[in-house]
Amino acid sequence: MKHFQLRSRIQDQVAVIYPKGHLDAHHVERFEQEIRRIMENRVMRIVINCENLDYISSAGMGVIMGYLDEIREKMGDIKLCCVNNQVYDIFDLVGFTDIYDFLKDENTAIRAFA
Amino acid sequence: MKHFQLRSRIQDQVAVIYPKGHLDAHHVERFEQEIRRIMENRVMRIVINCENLDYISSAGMGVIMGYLDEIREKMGDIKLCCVNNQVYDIFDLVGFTDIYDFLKDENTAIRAFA
Amino acid sequence: MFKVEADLTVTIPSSTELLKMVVELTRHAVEILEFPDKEVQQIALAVDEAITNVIKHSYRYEKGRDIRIEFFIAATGLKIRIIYAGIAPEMDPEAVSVERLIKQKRKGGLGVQLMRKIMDSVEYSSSNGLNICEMIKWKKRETVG
Amino acid sequence: MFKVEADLTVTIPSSTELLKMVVELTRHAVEILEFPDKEVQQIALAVDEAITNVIKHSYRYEKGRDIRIEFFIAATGLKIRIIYAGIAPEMDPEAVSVERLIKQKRKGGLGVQLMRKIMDSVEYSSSNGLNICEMIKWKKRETVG
Ligand SMILES: Nc1ncnc2c1ncn2[C@@H]1O[C@H](COP(=O)(O)OP(=O)(O)O)[C@@H](O)[C@H]1O
Ligand SMILES: Nc1ncnc2c1ncn2[C@@H]1O[C@H](COP(=O)(O)OP(=O)(O)O)[C@@H](O)[C@H]1O
Repeated sequence: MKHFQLRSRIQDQVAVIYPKGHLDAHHVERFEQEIRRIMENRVMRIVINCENLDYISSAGMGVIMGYLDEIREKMGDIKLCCVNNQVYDIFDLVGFTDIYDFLKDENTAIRAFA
Repeated sequence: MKHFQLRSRIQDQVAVIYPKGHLDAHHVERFEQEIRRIMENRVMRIVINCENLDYISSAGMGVIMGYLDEIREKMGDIKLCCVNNQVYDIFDLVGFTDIYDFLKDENTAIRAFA
Repeated sequence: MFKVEADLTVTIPSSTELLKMVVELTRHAVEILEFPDKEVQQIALAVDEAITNVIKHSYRYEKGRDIRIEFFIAATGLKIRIIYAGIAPEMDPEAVSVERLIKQKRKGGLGVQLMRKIMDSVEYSSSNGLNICEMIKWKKRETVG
Repeated sequence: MFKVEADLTVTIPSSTELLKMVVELTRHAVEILEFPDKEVQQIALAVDEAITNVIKHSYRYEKGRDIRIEFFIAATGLKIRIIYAGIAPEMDPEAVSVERLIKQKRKGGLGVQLMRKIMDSVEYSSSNGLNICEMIKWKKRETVG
């Protein structure tokens, strides 16, 4: 049984990442690699679709934080969508909800870049 | 969060019990009460619909076993239906599959009494 | 084969309320060994059965008594040791068939049988007022690596 | 308030692989206390954060070192004590805002903040080479009973 899985795709010059399951310090490397791979391909518009993300600890949040400055300097952004209530509460606790855009659905998140 | 839930209903003089979740020694009393309540109402045709039963230990199987002799003496029976693969394997390990009828769906199980 | 010290140890009070927790903990511990899913579920059930018996027979449902569960994880298999006090288990109760149990209107008698069917070895021992149930499950050739 | 001996004890080796197991075990242990669902999830996260820090900072990702987690369960609340060796934690690292962490391109710095936000008290102490992280969560009035 895989506790964490990840896939991503590109649409309209926006990379959409789909983390799935339980994202903790054990699985964070895989998540970080994906963000870096996307940035190395010079895509700076990233949507993290959290529809199937059940759990995130500060290890995962650290990755979302660590590249934001560089991404925004390069006129890009990280937006989150489809976050369930429990995970949203955690993002809210650390103050992410003041810094990142949280959108209801993926299309709105992608279009928010246009 | 309730780990085990139970409801039942009567159709065509057959009692259908719906155990749901995780049935272990902690929750077995509730299950046994229900079987006894049904028998006290002189209903001896019982279908256990295991569609939502995720787990059963020998405590739960003991209840299915303990009343069978009396029920069969009174021309009734216990039949099981909609058992998932994991739970079926456990029933099979202890030899239940030689003794009880296991049916694919609830209607077939109810009609098997007619 | 197995190390002398357990890789993972859990001490719980004798309460059936905690059975599900132990089952899920066992699943996780066993998953790490990459047993097939089906065996993971069944090993967790064997642990449930062993602990249920400790609570029921050794502690007679008395709450707050200690049960210590030790997991020994090796490449070739898994050893689970359960250490508890209370009434020592009868040695090797004879397996009674389901047919007989039903005729006798028994509501029990399947637990140890299940443990023995699931695990490759199940051994009970007692000394100095401490009882030990030790179960081993080897990894099948085709599932190693 | 809390008993002297833990109600539930788990000893795990320092491996991030086991974090999820600890999170689920904590959820179960906390559920028994009938905390609201949301708090159950968050308390489990606080334990994840504490253990992640032990593995990362105290054991520098070295595997096989012991981490002992003790749960003290009372009607009024829950105490969780984590006992470990290795490098002693710095006392009370100052909380840095997310804005600052982002400007500094930091990929960490949120764990202890989260623990403090979730729990009612978080205390670190060290003596004789053993380190202890002790966290308490009280049950709110309206949720007692
Ligand atoms: N931990 C134990 N301590 C004492 N006796 C035990 C223990 N485990 C099993 N036994 C004995 O073995 C018998 C068979 O156990 P089991 O197959 O689980 O059936 P059940 O518990 O339903 O009677 C029990 O009835 C009991 O006499
Ligand atoms: N168990 C620990 N042992 C040693 N140092 C610790 C421990 N926990 C926390 N710290 C210190 O506190 C700092 C803040 O921890 P945290 O908020 O989790 O951020 P991060 O671990 O991401 O750096 C860490 O960088 C570390 O210096």
